[in-house]
Amino acid sequence: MIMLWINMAVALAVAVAMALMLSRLFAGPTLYDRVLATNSFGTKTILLLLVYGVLTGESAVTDIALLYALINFVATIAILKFFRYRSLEIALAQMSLRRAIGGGDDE
Amino acid sequence: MIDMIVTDPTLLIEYTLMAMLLAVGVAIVRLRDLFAVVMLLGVYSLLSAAWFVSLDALDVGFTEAAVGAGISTLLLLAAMLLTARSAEPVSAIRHWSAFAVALAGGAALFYAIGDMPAFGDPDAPANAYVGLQYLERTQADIGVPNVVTAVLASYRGFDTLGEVVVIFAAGLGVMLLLGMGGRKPRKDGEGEE
Amino acid sequence: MVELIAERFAYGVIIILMMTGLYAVVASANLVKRMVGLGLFQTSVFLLYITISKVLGGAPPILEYPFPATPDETVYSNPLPHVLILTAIVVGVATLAVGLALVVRIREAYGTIEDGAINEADYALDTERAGR
Amino acid sequence: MTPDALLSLALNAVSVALLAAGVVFVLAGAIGVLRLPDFYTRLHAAGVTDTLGAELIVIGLMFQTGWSLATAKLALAGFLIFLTSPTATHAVANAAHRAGLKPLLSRHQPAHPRLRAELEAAKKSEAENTIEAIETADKAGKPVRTGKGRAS
Repeated sequence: MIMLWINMAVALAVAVAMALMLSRLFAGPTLYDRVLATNSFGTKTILLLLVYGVLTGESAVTDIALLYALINFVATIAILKFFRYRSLEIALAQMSLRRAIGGGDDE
Repeated sequence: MIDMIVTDPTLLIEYTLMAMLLAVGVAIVRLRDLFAVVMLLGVYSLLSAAWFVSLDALDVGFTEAAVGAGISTLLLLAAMLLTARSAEPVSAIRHWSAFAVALAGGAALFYAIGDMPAFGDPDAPANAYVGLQYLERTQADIGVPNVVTAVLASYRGFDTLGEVVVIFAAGLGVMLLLGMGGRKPRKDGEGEE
Repeated sequence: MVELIAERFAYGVIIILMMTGLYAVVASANLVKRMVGLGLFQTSVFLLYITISKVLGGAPPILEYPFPATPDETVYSNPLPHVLILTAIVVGVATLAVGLALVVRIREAYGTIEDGAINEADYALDTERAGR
Repeated sequence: MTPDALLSLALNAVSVALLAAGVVFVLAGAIGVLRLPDFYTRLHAAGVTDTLGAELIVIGLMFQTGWSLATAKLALAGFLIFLTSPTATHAVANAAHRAGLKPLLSRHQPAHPRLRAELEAAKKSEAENTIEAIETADKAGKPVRTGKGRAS
């Protein structure tokens, strides 16, 4: 019983850390702050689920945490891939240029 | 409420998740930087997936994490990059009329809350008949331990086929709108998921 | 009264979330943000269904395997809403993809995705046609 | 007290110690991400949370589950976090660096606005020359290398 409450305390502490990450996500002045906060938030969600799985003795929850770990990583890398260029304006300009070259036949 | 928490301490985690969901929802409405809005929708999906897990809906949490937090975030991000970076501020009259609409709808729904079954009530009409039958029969009929999978793929297999048709139609629609093949491929081509 | 509120607390939170989504749909002039509001509303409806299906002290609807010979007395949560929502999530992403494809086309045709500017462009086009 | 009960007590004690250490690291990292002044410093705080804090909590949980499938799953999750989190952090840092995000150069930022203003005024005169020199070098076409030189 006491281990259950200790695990609860750990889960709540992780939830507090999640809330702190959330406030960085709200405030984050640059785009990269937000990406960092989202990635870190995902890691903490995984931790919360792992603790929850041990807390309830439900080992299937751990599977979902595993899936989160993979999705979180892939999503972060994919987001960064969109912003690979030095700035978004260049990326957009390149895209519209490509559209102007390739999209000439749709008018 | 206190005795509910003592019988089921995991409710505490649910309450923290609810608080965070509310904060994220309000932030999505307030922010005008579309990148932040899209990231916050991903976080919202992740949080609701965690809530699904704590409400015993493991499969739903699984799908919501993969589809809601993964694919929709990427789709929205691609669309945002192809269109605009930030939203323009809304006029005061529009803000207040929308607020009035939300308030009226919310008031009507809150009025209806009294008729809802209590949270976690095993005798609620929604939990009494068909769901119980599925739980009792799955072992003999299908022999798959996961009841949700059994209902989705076997009892309700044709509905799932219909769902696949809907996804196919959506992919076709996206292709027709954005024009695959004849033009250069674009980032939004992931739309056929 | 207090008990009634306490037992239905989760529904109240979900209704507030839902109305946040509705506000985002009605108030946003930006079409991408409107789609985000739609997603918010959608996820809240999923939460409502799953909240109804929860049985207090219940287990996830995954039976013991290998199946026990005696009928097990475990209380499970209701699996039926889970199935419905599983379908709804996937269909929701499909509609989101179509909506976003429409938004991208609108941006290509009008050069903007703010609905006020789109209306003005339509109006200008109509008056031009009428004048010709 | 039987040996079994003693063993489980010892395992639980180790688990609690590891969990407590992990929670301290996670909370410290979260506060760091919230409070530190610029992106590159926040990266350090996030790194602490994602590796040390997460791993300590996962190992602490493994002590509670004993020898079972759940332990193997926890180990796999810990391994994945250990593998992916530093990679993701590196990717974010690399993207920010290549995008030309400048690290904060002043050594210390006082929290109080008046002190900060004084420090800014004092530093401005001496720092102006070097920053301008670097920015002209930036515009000359070698942004990545000068950025790296300044960060280290």
